[in-house]
Amino acid sequence: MTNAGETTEKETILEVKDLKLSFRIQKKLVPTIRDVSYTLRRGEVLGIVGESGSGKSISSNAIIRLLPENAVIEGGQILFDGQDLLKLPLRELRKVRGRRISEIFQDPMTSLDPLFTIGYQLNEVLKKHTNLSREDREKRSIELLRMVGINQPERRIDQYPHEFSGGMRQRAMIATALACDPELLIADEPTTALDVTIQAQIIDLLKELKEKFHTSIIFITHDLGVMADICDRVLVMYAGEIVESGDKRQIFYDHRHPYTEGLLHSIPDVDGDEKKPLVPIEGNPPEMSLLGDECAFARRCPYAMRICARKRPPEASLGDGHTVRCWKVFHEEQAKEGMRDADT
Amino acid sequence: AETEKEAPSGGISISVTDGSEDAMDINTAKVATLAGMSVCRHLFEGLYKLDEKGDLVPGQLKDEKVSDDGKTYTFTLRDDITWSDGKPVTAGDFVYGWKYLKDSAGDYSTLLDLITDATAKDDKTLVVTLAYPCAYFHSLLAFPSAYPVREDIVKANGDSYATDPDKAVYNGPYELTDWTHQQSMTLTKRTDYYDADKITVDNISWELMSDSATMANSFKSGDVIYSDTYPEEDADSLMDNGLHFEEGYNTYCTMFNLGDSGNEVLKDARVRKALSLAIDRERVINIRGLQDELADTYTPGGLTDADGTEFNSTVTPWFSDDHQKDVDEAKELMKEAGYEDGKDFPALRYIVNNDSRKTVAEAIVSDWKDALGIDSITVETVENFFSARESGDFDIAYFGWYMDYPDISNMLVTMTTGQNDAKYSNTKYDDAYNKAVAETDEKVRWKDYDECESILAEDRPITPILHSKNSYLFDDTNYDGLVYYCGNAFFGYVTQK
Amino acid sequence: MTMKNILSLQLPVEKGDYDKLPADFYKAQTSRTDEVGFWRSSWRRLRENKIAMVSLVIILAIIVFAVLGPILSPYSYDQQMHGDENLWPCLKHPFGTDRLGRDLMVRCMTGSRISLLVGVVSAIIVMIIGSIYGAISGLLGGKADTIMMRIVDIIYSVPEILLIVVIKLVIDQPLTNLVDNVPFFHPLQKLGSGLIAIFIVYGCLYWVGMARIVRGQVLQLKEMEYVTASDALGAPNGWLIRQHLLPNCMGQIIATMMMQIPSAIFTEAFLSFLGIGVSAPMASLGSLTSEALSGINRAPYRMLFPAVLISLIILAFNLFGDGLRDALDPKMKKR
Amino acid sequence: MQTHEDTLLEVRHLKKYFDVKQSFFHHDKVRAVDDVSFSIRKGETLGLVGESGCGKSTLGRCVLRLLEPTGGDILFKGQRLNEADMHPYRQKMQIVFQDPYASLDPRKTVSDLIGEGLDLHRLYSDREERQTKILSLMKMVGLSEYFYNRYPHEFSGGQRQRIGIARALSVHPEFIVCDEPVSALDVSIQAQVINMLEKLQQDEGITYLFIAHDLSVVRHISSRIAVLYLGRLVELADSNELYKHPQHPYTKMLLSAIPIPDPDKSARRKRVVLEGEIPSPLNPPSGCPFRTRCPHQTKRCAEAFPALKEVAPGHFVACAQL
Amino acid sequence: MFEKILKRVLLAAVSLFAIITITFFLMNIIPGDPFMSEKATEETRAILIAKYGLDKPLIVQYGRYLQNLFHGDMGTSYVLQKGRAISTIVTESFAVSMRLGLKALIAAILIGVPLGCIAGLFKGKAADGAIRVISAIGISIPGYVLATVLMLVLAVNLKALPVSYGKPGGDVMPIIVLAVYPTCYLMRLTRASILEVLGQDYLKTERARGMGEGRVIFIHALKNSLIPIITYLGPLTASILTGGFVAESVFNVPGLGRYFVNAISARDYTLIMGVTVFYAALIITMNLICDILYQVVDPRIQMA
Ligand SMILES: Nc1ncnc2c1ncn2[C@@H]1O[C@H](COP(=O)(O)OP(=O)(O)OP(=O)(O)O)[C@@H](O)[C@H]1O
Ligand SMILES: Nc1ncnc2c1ncn2[C@@H]1O[C@H](COP(=O)(O)OP(=O)(O)OP(=O)(O)O)[C@@H](O)[C@H]1O
Ligand SMILES: [Mg+2]
Ligand SMILES: [Mg+2]
Repeated sequence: MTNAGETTEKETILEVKDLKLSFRIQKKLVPTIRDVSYTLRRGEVLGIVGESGSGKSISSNAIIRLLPENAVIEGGQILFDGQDLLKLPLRELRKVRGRRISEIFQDPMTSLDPLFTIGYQLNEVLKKHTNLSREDREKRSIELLRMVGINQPERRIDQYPHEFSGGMRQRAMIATALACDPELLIADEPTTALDVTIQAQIIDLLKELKEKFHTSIIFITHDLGVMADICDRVLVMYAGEIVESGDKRQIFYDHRHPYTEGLLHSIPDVDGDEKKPLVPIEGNPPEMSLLGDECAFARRCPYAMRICARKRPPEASLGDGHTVRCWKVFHEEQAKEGMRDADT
Repeated sequence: AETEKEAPSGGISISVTDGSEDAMDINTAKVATLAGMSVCRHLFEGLYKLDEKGDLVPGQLKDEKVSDDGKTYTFTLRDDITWSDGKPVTAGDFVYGWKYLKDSAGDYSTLLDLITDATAKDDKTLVVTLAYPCAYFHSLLAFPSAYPVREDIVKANGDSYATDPDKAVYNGPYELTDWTHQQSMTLTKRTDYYDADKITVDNISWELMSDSATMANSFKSGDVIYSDTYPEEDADSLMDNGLHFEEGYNTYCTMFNLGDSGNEVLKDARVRKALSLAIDRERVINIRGLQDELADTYTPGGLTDADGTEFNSTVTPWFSDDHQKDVDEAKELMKEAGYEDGKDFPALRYIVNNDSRKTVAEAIVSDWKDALGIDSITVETVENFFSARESGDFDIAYFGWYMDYPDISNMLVTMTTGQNDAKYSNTKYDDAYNKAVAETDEKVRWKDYDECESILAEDRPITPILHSKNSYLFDDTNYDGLVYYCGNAFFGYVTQK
Repeated sequence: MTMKNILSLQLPVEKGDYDKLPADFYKAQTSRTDEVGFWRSSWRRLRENKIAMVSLVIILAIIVFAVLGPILSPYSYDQQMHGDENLWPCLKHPFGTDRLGRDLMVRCMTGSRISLLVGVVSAIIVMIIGSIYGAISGLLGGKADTIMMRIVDIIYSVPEILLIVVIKLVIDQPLTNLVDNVPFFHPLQKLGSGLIAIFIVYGCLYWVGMARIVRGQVLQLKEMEYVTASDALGAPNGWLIRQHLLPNCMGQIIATMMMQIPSAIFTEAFLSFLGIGVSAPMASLGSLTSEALSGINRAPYRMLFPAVLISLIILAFNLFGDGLRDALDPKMKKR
Repeated sequence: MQTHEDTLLEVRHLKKYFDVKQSFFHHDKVRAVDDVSFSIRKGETLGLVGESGCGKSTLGRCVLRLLEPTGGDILFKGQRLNEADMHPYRQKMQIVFQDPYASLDPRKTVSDLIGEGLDLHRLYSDREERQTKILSLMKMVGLSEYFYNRYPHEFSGGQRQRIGIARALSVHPEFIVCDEPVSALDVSIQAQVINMLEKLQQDEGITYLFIAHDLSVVRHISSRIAVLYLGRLVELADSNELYKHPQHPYTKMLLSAIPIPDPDKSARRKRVVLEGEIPSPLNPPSGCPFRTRCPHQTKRCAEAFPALKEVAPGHFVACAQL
Repeated sequence: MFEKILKRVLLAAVSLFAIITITFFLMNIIPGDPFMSEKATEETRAILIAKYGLDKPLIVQYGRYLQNLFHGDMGTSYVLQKGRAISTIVTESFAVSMRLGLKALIAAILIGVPLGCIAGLFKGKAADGAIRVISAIGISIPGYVLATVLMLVLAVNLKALPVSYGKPGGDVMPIIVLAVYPTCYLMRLTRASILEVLGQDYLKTERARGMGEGRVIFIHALKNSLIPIITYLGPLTASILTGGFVAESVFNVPGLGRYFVNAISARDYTLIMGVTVFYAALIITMNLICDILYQVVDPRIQMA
């Protein structure tokens, strides 16, 4: 970011530049991640929100190149500690995966191999990435389980995932992800499958980690409530692109993109005494393969203008790390600056 | 004299294959297959046996006296005959053996029914009384069913008598030393056999195989020097490579069901005759390619009548020499019967029990189609052939008869009432047959037999197709001395060339 | 990373660009290119599967060979040409002739006809019995299910050869009577009771595999909310099976059926090897090969053609079945 | 609990135990719903919340008798429902499901899906009438008639959910159990469906039993809310009352765990984060099922399940501490 | 666990009983009896039938059979090995079949499963294509064709191997004939189930942890796809251990497989029963073993 803020003293750990990714579907390439760029600093929690299918998972899985077979990276860079992960040989990348960058997946029920004990799976990671002796690995495993709040880890270590409840499994997942003290943790909807009370526990756990180890976290969710709780910065994604990004307060209180606005209006308010009617975003997300050079949100946007249907808006900065991709904002800002209207 | 069993020396060892496990039965009272009998002829010996030329000669017998009426025989046994456990063979063993034969209810349990009384005068003397004088009695005595049996061994083993080497004792030139069921039997020469000097083969490894191709392949690859079976179609190529043919004493027929369950159409003698005449037997023989003889009569050749002339040449043949003439007659008959050009001929089922017979049946069915225009007959290989035929679950069936001993009665008895699956019953025929069997005057008897043939030729419950040869593979380039007798093989005299 | 400030962006803006987009602007375009219907999309997936399509072409070719061949051939399958016995493949008889002087090519054609018939009819019988039994067992659940599945287990555990031979023999006689005496069945006479018995044996035996598969599917499907929804609308069990359960197992059922065809052909060939099967002079590929076995040394070509045809049919059906299973698999379908 | 005159549905001491085979000789019972009583007034929406596995769906299905209850009664307009004769009630009571993918038969067209109820209850005289009825239902839930012959897989989650609702509406029900109808939807779509449900209620006067685990949604749509914990009803009150003055410790915990989409409020809020997970319904704790996680538990809690007490008008709580 | 096994054994006994009953009565419905032949006469048959009690009402015979069976007596063979005890025949020939079968089974597993994995791993690549084609061909050649061709080529023409079993090297061809189909089937099955598992989240997790592809496939994916393989191997083991009719008759192996067919043709009642009882017991045992294996492999599976 060009704008110097109070965050500059923090070191950048990850920089994603103009990531473009397509899927090969019936011999056609369907652009799915379109010019995604962002940076992440050490110890920061970056939230990614957006509708299902907007590319949250794909764009973050691309960091460790854990992509479906038919995915084609068409451009961009992913600089992790200055190193372009997209160019790294797979063998080297495997040393990064699990050790320096870990990932937790959405569904704790299916993300652990059901046929191996929790202990085995922890041990497997430690064996791969550390030189610890067998006893030390066992000790470390127990310690990790205890750290994520699992009672009686000595006993639990020999149990199979199905003997754990959902929340415990998710915590076990986190334990394996943290086994090698990663610098970056990608949490892909880690609480979506869980109950609110358990969700709260997991979020507290992640917050604690961030405080203790200065781990950077990419936190993917479509729950704005969770986002408000844990994130420092937020990216709002729609149809494979970042439509708005900024720090948490900018997004919640000073959002500019109509999609962000729609999102916030769609959520029922728990605390409000008066029942406010919900304002849904009408329509459905677009079919990626049918998108041309247009604003992806134009079809659902209450403020859509002619230009939106003609040209895809560029991403632009509003200052203070707040970026947005919208013609309306562009139009408003330029009008505010007293510049002449484009058509006069 | 020497009871000690030393390793036989000087002789050769051979491997042969002759039948599968299910054909093997070394219980002489029950054995019913040619292969089983062959083994028995090695392990046991009766009053008569086969010599190296294949002739019947006294075996366990030292001396034989026949009464003038030819009905009483007094046999004196040899002194030097023993069982493989060292005990001497006694006249009692024969008496028991024959009794045991009856009790066992094997296929041949009635073979010796002409013996009305058999007594052991002493250990070595056996007196036998027959119901009527019998010209072929010696050949019966050489038959495995007539061999002696040791009562104590039978009693000791019960049902499992003769099912394993140690569950029987042997009085023949060989004893059974190993029987790996389903795989092989090992026959070892007995040094205490009285005629051991003549026996040139020390060990016979009898491979038990069931698949004809496997057997032929084993023969070709030299694994065995003898095989009684081979895929029919290989006959051509084997002809100069060890295939031998011998007189078979049999008739290969097609049988019509005249019983209640049979189709009405076959009860019309004209139809039967037409079907019979339309068969191009020559072609069938060519297709088989097994040197069969054309069958113009039910009885096979090789049986001579009182004058010593071939019986077959005296009876009127069932067919003419000119097949086309027969066909024309057949067409005429069908027209009479109301099935001109096969019109409205009902669907019939022709059952057989193996692929080879199926081929013949198909050729026949095709003749019927070509000659008589009948296309509603199907051929089926049925797994439960004998029971299907017996229970009348057929319209047309394969029927073949292999004579057990060379006497024409053995052939003609099969068409008497109650004896045949065709459910053929003609009192005229029965009378003629019964008269013939009881007849003492040879000339008259043969006339009666002739009468039987004529009646059959008129009624045609069956139609003879061919007389097949017995055939086997024997490695005669390297070996010599095989004794082959009515489908039985004896290997004891085999020598290496 | 540098990102242009919004104010510094210079963009070509045309006249009227900032006007509101008319409400019906996208209306005309709402049509989606999505394929319509389950079957059509399955067919598309199948078409993309090269192996399956090649197999399909082979199957069709063999069907044409089997159905049209005998009509076009100058010979009939049971015509014995005197003097043409045991010919090697030549111009007149491309597949050669057999011992009886019959043209092997036309016999292979009718043989394929029979083998295909055996395969298809058996598969249909298996499908009908198996899927209904399986669906009922799965839907009822509980004790009924336990008992029904134990029956299946027992049928499964009896050696199949034993059952085939036993059943065939047991039904052979009544069947022959039926075929002979009831005019309706007269056309079947040519096939012989053996072949019909095989169909029945198939019906009696091989449905168990199908029943298990269908039951497994139904157990899953009946927990699906759309079944509950139908239940909530007051649908009786028969309706559920007809309208929801069976149609949704169809993919599996058809794929399993496709696999059943080669296995039926295989079994028929094996039975022919044992000497129980189709009635002569009709021949199946199985009986042609097993007959050829005895002449393998003299006339290997008699084995070659039917054996290759059997293998080809089985291969094609297997591969096609594979492809079909993939194409019909709901899991392959994107939501 | 008093019964109002306008009570549409009353549930009395409903129990549903599932037999779970542990072994040949030993059966266990999952007490999915245990002695639950409540009533629903005509035209209102009763929200039902609780954590996963606490028996919400089971309760919903028992009410419709899609599952045979182990004990208790269900009265619809004062009539006791019994299994033998549910057919007429199948028309009056309907259900909408959570999973917009699993709840529509993928082999049926939209018209057949919506028309199934019409077919089963013979609600039309000819095919034309059937079609007009289906089309009007589609219109009612906001589906273009253009979709009449389409298959469900061509639709997005929100549209599918509308089809599901149209199917439920096809038989003109007076009462609909909504089993988490919006949980699987994206927020932007979720709002569309909620708005539609509310509109239908206003227009047609339909009564809902609205099951959800998202408390903000439940609060938005319901007039009263019941809180279920391990098959037991622990609290029942007007929705505002419940949110303002939660009495049961579990309700309090649940409320405090709701994520608030507002960073400032979220930061200000004090959380009652409790340790521990929901115990297994296979062997639930004795007495009050919540006591294992409850910060205020005493000896009394282990003795028996506390009876439901009315702590304020229309506000019922089952806690021994009150 | 023990309790469950006990329950299964009880259930198995019930099934076995049912199978015995069904077979017994079915077998007796078949027309014919063991003593049919071209030469046999009515009288001799009647004697034998009476001797073995086959003239008694079926239900009496059945009762007697069960009673004897309970005492471990399966009777003696009527036809195929007249007079020998069924138990001896079955154990003798099973020993032979089992030796061959085990070798064939091991070969099938050692070749089929790894190749299936490789095919799954290289889905769509040349290796996959080659393996698929080979396996498809393998399962579409009828056994007797394969046996005959092998025999002609290897034994008769090349004389590389002996024609029949019992000679050194005589077991090679029967093993090949026995093993080809299961090997190819296993390849396909393994490939299919590996592919099924390949999209699972936990494999993604493994990769995200930096695990190599080999470990992901051969440890995690393979273990997770073992269930269908075990399901197939259960009955397969039972049938392959009891020998194949084709391999055994063509190569003259003195095994159990031939009896399935031969005993029926010969109406050798006691042998039919003996073979069936043995086979059914083996299958039931294999199923039990499979059920136990399921749990060894997958801790989630509860034994019913
Ligand atoms: N293997 C694939 N082939 C084709 N398209 C794919 C594939 N995987 C994902 N996509 C598409 O990529 C887009 C982004 O998917 P992604 O999983 O990143 O979404 P998401 O934002 O994580 O959604 P969710 O909230 O449902 O997890 C979607 O439109 C999806 O359809
Ligand atoms: N058919 C069944 N057999 C046995 N137990 C069952 C059955 N159905 C449900 N249960 C159990 O009953 C309990 C309640 O299940 P139910 O589906 O009603 O919960 P829920 O509150 O709807 O959960 P969710 O929020 O996950 O949908 C659970 O413990 C569940 O495991
Ligand atoms: Mg995702
Ligand atoms: Mg639920």
